[in-house]
Amino acid sequence: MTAPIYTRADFQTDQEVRWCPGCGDYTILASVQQFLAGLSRNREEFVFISGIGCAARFPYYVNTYGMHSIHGRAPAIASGVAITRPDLSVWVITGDGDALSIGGNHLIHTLRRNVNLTILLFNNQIYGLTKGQYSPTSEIGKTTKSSPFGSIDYPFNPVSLALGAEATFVARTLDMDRSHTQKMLEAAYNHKGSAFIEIYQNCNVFNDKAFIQLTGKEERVHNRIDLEAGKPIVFDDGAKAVVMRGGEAVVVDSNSVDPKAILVHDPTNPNASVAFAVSRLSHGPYGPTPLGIFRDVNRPTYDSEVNAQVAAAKEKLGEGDLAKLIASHGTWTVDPSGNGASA
Amino acid sequence: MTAPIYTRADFQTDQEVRWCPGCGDYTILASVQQFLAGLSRNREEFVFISGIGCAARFPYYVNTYGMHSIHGRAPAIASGVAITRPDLSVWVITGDGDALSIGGNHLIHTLRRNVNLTILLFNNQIYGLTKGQYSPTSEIGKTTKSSPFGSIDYPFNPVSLALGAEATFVARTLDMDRSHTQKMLEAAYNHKGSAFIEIYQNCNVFNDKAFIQLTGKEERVHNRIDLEAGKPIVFDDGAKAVVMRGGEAVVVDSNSVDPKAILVHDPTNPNASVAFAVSRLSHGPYGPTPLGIFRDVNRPTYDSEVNAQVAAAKEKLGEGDLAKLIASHGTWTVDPSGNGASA
Amino acid sequence: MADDIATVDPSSTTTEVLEKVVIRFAGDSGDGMQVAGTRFTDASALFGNDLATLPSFPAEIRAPAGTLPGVSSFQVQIADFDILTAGDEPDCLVAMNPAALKKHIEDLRQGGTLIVNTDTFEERNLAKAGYESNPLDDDSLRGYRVIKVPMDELTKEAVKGSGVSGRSVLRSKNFFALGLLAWLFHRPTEPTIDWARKKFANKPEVAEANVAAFKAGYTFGVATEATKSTFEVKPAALPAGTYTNVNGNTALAWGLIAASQKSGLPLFYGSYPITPASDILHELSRQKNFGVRTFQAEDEIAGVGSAIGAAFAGNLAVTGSSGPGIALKSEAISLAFIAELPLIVINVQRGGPSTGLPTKPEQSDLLFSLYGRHGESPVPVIAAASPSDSFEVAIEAARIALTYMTPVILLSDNSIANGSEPWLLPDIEAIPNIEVDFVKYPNGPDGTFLPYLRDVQTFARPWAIPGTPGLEHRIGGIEKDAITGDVSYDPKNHQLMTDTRAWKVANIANDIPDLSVDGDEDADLVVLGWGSTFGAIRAAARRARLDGRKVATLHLRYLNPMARNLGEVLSSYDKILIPELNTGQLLKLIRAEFLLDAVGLNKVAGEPFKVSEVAEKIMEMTK
Amino acid sequence: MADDIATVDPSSTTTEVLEKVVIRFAGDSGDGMQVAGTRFTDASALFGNDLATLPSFPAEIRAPAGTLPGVSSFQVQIADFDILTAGDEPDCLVAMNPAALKKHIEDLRQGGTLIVNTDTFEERNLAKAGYESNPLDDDSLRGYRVIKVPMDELTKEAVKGSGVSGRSVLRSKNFFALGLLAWLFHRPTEPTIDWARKKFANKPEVAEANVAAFKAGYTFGVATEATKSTFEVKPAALPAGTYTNVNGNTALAWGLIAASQKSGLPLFYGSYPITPASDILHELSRQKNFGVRTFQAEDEIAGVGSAIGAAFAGNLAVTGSSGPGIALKSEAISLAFIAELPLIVINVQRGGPSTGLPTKPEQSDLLFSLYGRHGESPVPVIAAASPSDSFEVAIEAARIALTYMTPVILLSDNSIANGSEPWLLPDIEAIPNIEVDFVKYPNGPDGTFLPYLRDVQTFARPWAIPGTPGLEHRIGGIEKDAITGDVSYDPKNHQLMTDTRAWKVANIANDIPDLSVDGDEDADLVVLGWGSTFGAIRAAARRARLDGRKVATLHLRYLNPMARNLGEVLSSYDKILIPELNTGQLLKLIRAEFLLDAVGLNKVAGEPFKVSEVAEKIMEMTK
Ligand SMILES: Cc1ncc(C[n+]2csc(CCOP(=O)(O)OP(=O)(O)O)c2C)c(N)n1
Ligand SMILES: Cc1ncc(C[n+]2csc(CCOP(=O)(O)OP(=O)(O)O)c2C)c(N)n1
Ligand code: SF4
Ligand code: SF4
Ligand SMILES: [Mg+2]
Ligand SMILES: [Mg+2]
Repeated sequence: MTAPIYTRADFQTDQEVRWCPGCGDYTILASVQQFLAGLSRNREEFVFISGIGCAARFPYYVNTYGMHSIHGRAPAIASGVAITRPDLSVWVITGDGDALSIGGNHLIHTLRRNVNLTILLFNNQIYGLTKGQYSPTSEIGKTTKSSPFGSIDYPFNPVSLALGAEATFVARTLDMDRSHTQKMLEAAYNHKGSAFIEIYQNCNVFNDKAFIQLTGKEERVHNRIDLEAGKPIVFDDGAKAVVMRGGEAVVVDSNSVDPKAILVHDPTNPNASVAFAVSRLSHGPYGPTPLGIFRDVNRPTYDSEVNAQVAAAKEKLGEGDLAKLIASHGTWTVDPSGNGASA
Repeated sequence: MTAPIYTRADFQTDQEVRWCPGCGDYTILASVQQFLAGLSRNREEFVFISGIGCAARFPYYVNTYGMHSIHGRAPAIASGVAITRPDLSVWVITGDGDALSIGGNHLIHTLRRNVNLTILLFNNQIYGLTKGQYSPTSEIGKTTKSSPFGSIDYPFNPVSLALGAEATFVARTLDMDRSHTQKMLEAAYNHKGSAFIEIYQNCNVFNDKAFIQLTGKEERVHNRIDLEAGKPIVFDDGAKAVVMRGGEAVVVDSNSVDPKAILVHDPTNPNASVAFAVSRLSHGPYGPTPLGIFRDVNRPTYDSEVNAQVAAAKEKLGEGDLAKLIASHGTWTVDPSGNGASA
Repeated sequence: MADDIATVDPSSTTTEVLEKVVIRFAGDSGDGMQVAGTRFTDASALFGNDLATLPSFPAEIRAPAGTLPGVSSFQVQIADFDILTAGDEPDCLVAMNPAALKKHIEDLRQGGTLIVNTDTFEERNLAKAGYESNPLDDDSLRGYRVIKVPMDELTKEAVKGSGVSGRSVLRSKNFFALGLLAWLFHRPTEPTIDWARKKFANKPEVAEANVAAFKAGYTFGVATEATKSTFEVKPAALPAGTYTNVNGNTALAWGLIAASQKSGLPLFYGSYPITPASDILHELSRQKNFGVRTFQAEDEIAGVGSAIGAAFAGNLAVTGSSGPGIALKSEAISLAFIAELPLIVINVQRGGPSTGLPTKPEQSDLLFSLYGRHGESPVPVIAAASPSDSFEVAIEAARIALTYMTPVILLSDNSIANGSEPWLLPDIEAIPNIEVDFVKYPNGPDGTFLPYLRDVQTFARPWAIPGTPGLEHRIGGIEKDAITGDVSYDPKNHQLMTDTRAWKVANIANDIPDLSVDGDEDADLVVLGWGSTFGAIRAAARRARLDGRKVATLHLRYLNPMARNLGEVLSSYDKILIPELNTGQLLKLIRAEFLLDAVGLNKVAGEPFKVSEVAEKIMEMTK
Repeated sequence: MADDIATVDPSSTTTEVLEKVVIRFAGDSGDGMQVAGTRFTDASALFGNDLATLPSFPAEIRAPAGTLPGVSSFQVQIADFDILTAGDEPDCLVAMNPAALKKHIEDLRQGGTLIVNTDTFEERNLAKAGYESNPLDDDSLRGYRVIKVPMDELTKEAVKGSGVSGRSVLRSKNFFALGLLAWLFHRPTEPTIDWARKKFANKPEVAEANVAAFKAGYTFGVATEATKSTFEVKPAALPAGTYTNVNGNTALAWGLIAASQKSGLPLFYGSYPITPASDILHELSRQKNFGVRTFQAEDEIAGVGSAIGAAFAGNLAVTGSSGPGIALKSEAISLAFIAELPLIVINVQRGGPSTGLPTKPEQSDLLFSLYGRHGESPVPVIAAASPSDSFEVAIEAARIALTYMTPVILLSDNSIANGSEPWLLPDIEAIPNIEVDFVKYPNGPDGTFLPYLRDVQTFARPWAIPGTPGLEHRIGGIEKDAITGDVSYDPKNHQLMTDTRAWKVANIANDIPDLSVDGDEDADLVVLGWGSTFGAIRAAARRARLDGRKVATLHLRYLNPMARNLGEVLSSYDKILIPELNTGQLLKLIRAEFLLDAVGLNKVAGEPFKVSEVAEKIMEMTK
C-alpha cells in the first residue's frame, strides 16, 4: 500500500465552522489540517478528543475520528483511547478553562503518566464559550463579567505547571504563526508520550489583543524569544540574550555578556530545572516571552508499559483460560448420585 | 484578656485514636497538638478540614473545630472557610491519594490563589485506608494490590508540582522528626497565604520503611539534606554539598568545590527556579533528599483581596440598599386608580 | 413625543386597539436583537403594559454572519391585561436577514405583520440561509402583511454626521427597526432615546447614531405610511405600585441578597460558570457592597465545596449551576445533607442529557434533584414559577436551609432565567426576618457540646460556628451517633439517623402553605404543574374556560416535601393532567405517592409549552 | 484424617446431626478471623455442604488492638440442603477477646455454643471493651454453652519448635480456634492443613506453626471433650457438577472476562479504588494474560472517562465504584448515554449518604441509578442477586451494553461483594457468544457514514471504531441530528432523539425473560425483591410455607426496563410486599408504574435482612 496523498481539504468536514469571524481558532485549525495532510498517514488513524469550550468544537471540523466530550475530561477519555489503541494517533483539543480549570487534574496526571497523546491547549486567557469570564490564565486585575472589580486569582503559567507535573514534552506557540505552529505539531507528533503544546490564541470577542506583545508589528521583535534546540537564546534582533544566573534565567543585553555565557537551549536535558527556569522568563505574554519547545525527553509511555505487561503475562502464562480461572480457587465435585462430595 | 495557656492535652479529644499501632500519623498528631498548644491562641479559632483517608481522620483527634469531609475536596471546603473567616486559622489535612490523586486540581488552584490556609500532606506513598493500592507518589515498579505486575505510573514530586502551581510556601518534613515538623509548622503558620507541607509518613502496614533512607540510623546521615535559610546546603556530616551548575542543582563532594560555590539556601527568592532545581535533587526518598522550606515568599492572599474588594465597594457605594438595588433597572408606577402608568 | 420626531398623522393611518400583541425580533447575532427586544420591552413596561419575554440565543458561539445557527431572537408579548407567557406565535416578526426569516417565518401567524430588512436579501445571504430563490420576490410570503424596508441604506443615511463611521454605522440598524416598531405599536419614544444617551454616555457619537437611527425608523413609518393601520395596546390594569422588568437570574440573585439581609448572614456564592446559570454569578459579583463574596471556583465541585466550608463557617452559603455541573456536585450535596449544613443549590435547568441543548429550557432535572445522590438523602426541593417568583423562592430556599439545617435544591430553568416580566416591587421592610441562632453555649452535660442534639420543633441540629469558645466539635460524612455526634457504625443508630433525617425533611411540610386551587373548584379536571410551565398552564386554563370548560389548576412550588393537602385536593378531581417539559417526572411522583391515575402532557423539545398545546389537551380531557 | 491428629473417640462424645448450623468467628482485626472463616468455609465446601458467608470488617482503619471498633468477624452458615443466606443468628460464636464477645454475644442464640479465648480476658482488655467486670466470672453468660479455652497459652505451647518466635507466635491462634471447630463440627482437616502449607510455602516455619496450632486445637477438643456433643452437618444434595466457593466481586470480575471472551473484545477497566469495589480492580489487574487492561485512574471521573474512550476505541469498557464515586461519574455516564456508547458501570453499593457506612451493605442507590443524571437519560439497570449470580449478571450487562449501544448500570452491594457461596461452575463453552459487528462500510448515500442510522431491531446506532477507513465521524454530548449525527438544536429533532433513546432502552424488555413466580402461584401475597435480599426473601417464604402460609416470591434482575409481564403478575396477587434495604425505592417505582398498593419492608441499618424479619412480615400479611 502506498502512503495516501492528502491535501488540507481532505481533513475538512462538511460542517460549517462556527467560530466568531476573526477568531484565532481558525488559524490553528488550518495549521493542524495542513500538518495532518502533510503526514501522509491514513486519515482514519487519527482521533481528536475535546472537552467543552469554543476550542473544543474543533473535532467537528477535522475529518478524522473525533469526540466532543464533556468539560475538562478530554485527557481522561483520550487516555482510554491511547492505552487500548497504540495504533492510533490521539489528540486532545482543549482550552485554558477546559484544561487548566475544571480539567487541571486530568491534565497533570496524563502528563506524569506520559500517555502517548498530544494535547493542544488553546490559551485565550478567557472563557470564550460562556461569554467572557476570567480563566486560570487571565492576568491579575482583569475585569470580566465575573470579576467586575478585577480578578484576584494569580494565574498559572501553563508551561511551569506542565513541567512541575513531570511532562516529557512541553512547547508553546502562537495561533497566528502557522509555520511555527506546524513545527511544534511535528515535534509533538514525533514525541513518544504526552506532548503538551500551549497555543496562544486570540479571542477577538472577549479578550482581543491579549497577545499583542507577540503579534503586534512593533512589539513582537522585542518580545518574542524563539527557543531553538542547540542555539543560544537571543532575541530582539540579537540585541537581547538569556543567561542562567544563580539558577535563574535572566534577560540581558547581548553585548553585555560573553557570547559563550548565553544559554544554549537544550530541550533534551533530562533535568527539567533549566526548562523551568526558562518558563519563568514570562508569566503571561506581557513582555519577552519564550516560544518553542521547552522540553522534549524520553520516558517509557504509559500505553507501551500497559501493553508490555499484557504481552508479558500472555508470554508467561499463555492466553487466559477461563475454565481454569474460575476453578483456580479450589473446587469440589458433587457426583451425579446427588449427595456425595469429594475434594 | 490574657493569652490562654495550653498543654498538648487541651488539643486532644475524647475520641479513641484509630490508626494502626506504629503508624506515623500518631507522631504527626503529637507534633501538631504540641505546636498548637504552644501558640497560646484560642482553641476555637482553629479549623481542621480533611478529606478521606487514614490521614483524614486527623480532625477527630484535635480538639478544635473540624470537618472530615469527602475525598479530595478539603482544599475547596477550607477555601470557603478561609475566604469568609479571615479571623480563623485554617488547616487542611490530606494524604497523597487525597491531595494528589482525586484532589489534585483543588490543591494546585488553592496554591495559585494563595488562599490563607496550611496544607499538611501526609505522604506515605500508598493508599492506606483502602488497604494498599499504589498512589501518585508510589515509585515505578511498586507491586500493590492494584499493580500486581508493578506500577507503571511515573510519580509526582509533590514539591515540584506545588512550585509549578505557583505556591508561595513549600516545605517538606518527616513524621519521626518532631522538632523539624514543628519548625515547619511554625513557619507555615507565620506565612500569609497557602502553605504547603509535604510530610513523609510511614505506613507500617502497607508501605513500611518507605522512608528508611531518611530515618534509618545508618542511612539518614548520608541522605538527609537539611535546607536552612541563609546557609550553604551541605549534608552527610559536611561531606557533601549542593551547587548550582548550568541551572541545575547537583550534589558534589564538599571538598571538591570552593565553599563559596556552595548554594546558599534562600527560600525568599521571588523567582521559583532555584527552589524547583533543589526539588529535583530527589524524586522520592531514595537517596539524598532535601527537607525544610523550599520557598517562602509573599504575595497578596486571596481572602484579603476578596475582603478588600468588599470593603472598597462599601466604602465607595455605602452599605448595599436592597430597595435601591431592585429598583436599579428602571421602574414605572401604576397608580392606585388601577390602570394609569407613568414612567 | 421626544425630541423632534414627527407625530403620527391621525388622518392618514388608522389605529387598531388590541388587547395583546406578540412581537418577535430576529436577526443575526451581530444585529443587536436582544438589545432591540429589551428596549421595546422596557418602553412597553414603562408604558404600563403587562408583558412577558422569551429571548433565544444562538446555541453557543457566534456563528458566521448570515447563517441559520447565527440567528438570535427575542419575543415579547405585551397586553392590556395580566398575561402569563410570552405568547405562542408572533403577530409581528422583524427579520433582519434571510436566515432570520427562514428560521422564524413558520411561527408567524397567518395575516401577521412581517418587517424585513430588504438590503440583506442578496445572493450570498440567501445562499447561507438556504434559500434557492429570494422569498421577497416569489410568492412565498403571501398571507402576511409584509413591510419591506431597506434598513441598511436608511440607517446609513440617518447616522451620517453622527461621527460614527465605517463598519460601525450598521450597528445602529436595530435602533432603526426599533423606531419603526415604536411607530407601529404606539410606543413612547423617550425611554429608548434616554436609554441610548445614558448607556453610551462616554461614546456620544454612538449614542447619537442610535438615536438618529431610531428617529429615522419612526419617521419612516410616519412618512411612508408603512401600513394602513398601526396598533395600540393600552396599559394593563395591574395592581398599584412600582414595577420593574426583571429576568429570573437577576431576581434570584436579588432574592439571595434579600435573604442575606433578612437573616443577618453574609452571602457567599461559590460557583463555576455555565449557561444559563452564569448570570447569577455575574450579578452577585457586582454587589460587593452588600457584603457578597463570590468565588469563581476551578470547577463545580470546588464551587459547592467552598460553599460547604462557608456554611460551616456561618455564612448564607449558595452554589449554582446547570445540569452537568449539578451532576458533579452530587457527592458534595450528599455531604452537606448528612453533615446537616444549610446550603442552597441552584439548578438553572437546560436541555439534557450531557451537554444537550445548553441554551434551551427543560424540566428534566426533577427526579435528578430528588434522587440524584447515593444513599438515602431526601434533600428539600423547591422551584420558581416565573422570573419574578425567583426572588421569593430564593428567600424561601434560604429560610428552609437555615431553619432546618439542610441543603435545599432550588430549580429554575432557562426560560425563567432569561425570560422577563414586570415585577411589582416588594416592600423590603415587610419581608419577614429569617431567624438564625448560632449556638453560643454548651448544650450537653458537663459543658459538652452535642452537635446532634436537635431542636424539638424543627429537628434541626444546632449550628455552632468556628470561633465560638467551648463548642469545638467535628462533623463529617461518616454516619454519626444521634446524640454525641461521634462516628458510629452502630446498625440501630444508622436506622435512627436515616429516619430522623428523612423525618426532618418531611416535617417541613408543616411549615409550608397548603395549596389552593386556581379556577373552577367544581371542575372535573385539575391541571397540576411546577416550575416554568406555570404561565402556559394558567393561560391555557383561561382559554379553556372562555370556551366554556371547567378546569382547575394547581401549581407546586414545593417539590419535596409537597404541600400536606396535595393528595386530598388531587383526589377531589376525576382527572389529573400534569404538563411537564420532560417525559413525566412529577407524574411519576404523584402516581407513586397517591396511586392516582394522573396523565402527563410531555414535551422535550427545548422549548416552553405553547398555551395552545396545553389548552388543546385540556379541551380533549374536558370534552 | 490428615497427618497425625487423633480422631474423635466416638464413645465419649455424642454427635448431633444438624441440618444446618451458623458459626461466627469474632476477634480483633489482628486475630485473623477472616482467614479462619474462609478456611472453615472452604473445608465445608469441599466437604459438600451448601453454605453462605457474611464477613464483616472493622470500619476503616485498624483500630487499636482490643477495642470494639477493632473487632472483625466472619459468619458462615453450612447446611445439608440448599440454603440462601448466611443465617440470622449464630449457633456458635468464637470470641477471641472481650471486645469480640461484647460486640457479638447479643446475636448468639439462646443455648448456643460460645468458645472464648480466656487468656485475653484480663483487666486492660476488659476495660477497652467496656466491661466493668469479667463476664466469664459473673453470671452474664448463663444460657449459653460456654467453652473456655486458654488459647494464647495453648497456641504458644503448640508452636514451640516450629521456628516461629516472639510476637509472631500468637498469629497462629486463629488456627488453634479453627482446629477446635474442625473437631466440634466434624470438618475434614486436610484442606486446611494443605492450604497452610501451600500458602506459606516460602515461610515454612509459619506454615508449620499454623499446622501445629490447628492440630492442637483439634486435639484439645478430643482430649478435653470440650463439649458433650459434637455436631455434624451432612453434605447437601446439590446438583451434580464441580463447585467452587466464590465471592461476588470475584465472580463479577470473572464474568467480565467471560464477556470479553464471548464478545471477542478486549476488556478495559478504568477505576479508582473504593471500598467495597476495589477488589474487582485487584482481581482484574491480575488477569493480564486474558488481555485485560486495568487503569487506576486519578479519580472516578477519569475512571469512567477512560472507559468511555476505550468504548469509543472498540473495547468492552467497564468502570466500577461505590456510591460516592458513582456520584462523580454521573455527568460522564450521561455523555455515554447520549453518545450511545457501550459501557458497564458497576456500583457496589454501601451504606450512605456521603461516606456513610463504607463497609456495610445497603440498597439505597436504586433510584439514584435510574435518575441520578441530569436530563432524560434512562440508562438500563440490572442487579446481581447473590455472589455467584454476579458472574451471569456481568455477562448480561455486557450483552445489553454491546447489543444496544448503551451504558448499563450493574448493581451489587457489600454483602454480595464480600459474601460467598458455592457456585456450580458453568460450562464455559455453553455460554452464548455476544455478537458484535463493527461497521466496516459506509451506510449512507454517496459513501457517507451516518452514525445514527439505527438497527431496525435493536435501535442501536452503528459502532464504527477508529482505524476503519471511510467511517471517520464525530460524536459528542450535544444533541445530534437523528440521521446525520450533526449537531442539531432543532426542537423536533430533540423530541425525536429523546423519545428514540427512551424507546431503545424500553425495547430491551423484549429481549429479557419473562418473570416466573417462585412458590405458591395461588397465594394471596407475593413478595417482590431485587439484589441481595434474594436469599432472605426466599428463605423467609420457605419458612412461612412450613408454617402453612401460601406465599409467592418474585425477584427482579432487570430494574430498567423491567420484565414485560411484571405488571400482570403482580396484579394477580391481592397483596404485594417489597422488602428492601432502603426506605422504599423499588416500592416507589412499582406504585408509580402499576398503581398497585404495594407495601414495603424497609431496613437501613447497614445489615442484610434477617430471614426472621422478612418471615415475620410475611406471617403478618398472610394471617
Ligand atoms: C461541567 C460543565 N461546567 C461548565 C460548563 C460551561 N462551560 C463550557 S466551556 C467553559 C469554559 C470555556 O473556556 P475555555 O476552556 O478557555 O474555552 P474557550 O471557550 O475559551 O475556547 C465553561 C465554563 C460546562 N459545559 N460543563
Ligand atoms: C469519592 C471517593 N472515592 C474513593 C474513595 C475511597 N478512598 C478513601 S481514602 C482513599 C485513598 C487514601 O489514600 P491517601 O489519601 O494517600 O490516604 P492514606 O489512607 O494513605 O492516609 C480512597 C481511594 C472515597 N472514599 N471516596
Ligand atoms: S468567543 Fe472568542 S474564542 Fe470563542 S469563537 Fe469567538 S473569538 Fe473565538
Ligand atoms: S493503614 Fe498505614 S497509614 Fe493507615 S493507619 Fe495503618 S499504618 Fe497508618
Ligand atoms: Mg479560553
Ligand atoms: Mg497515602
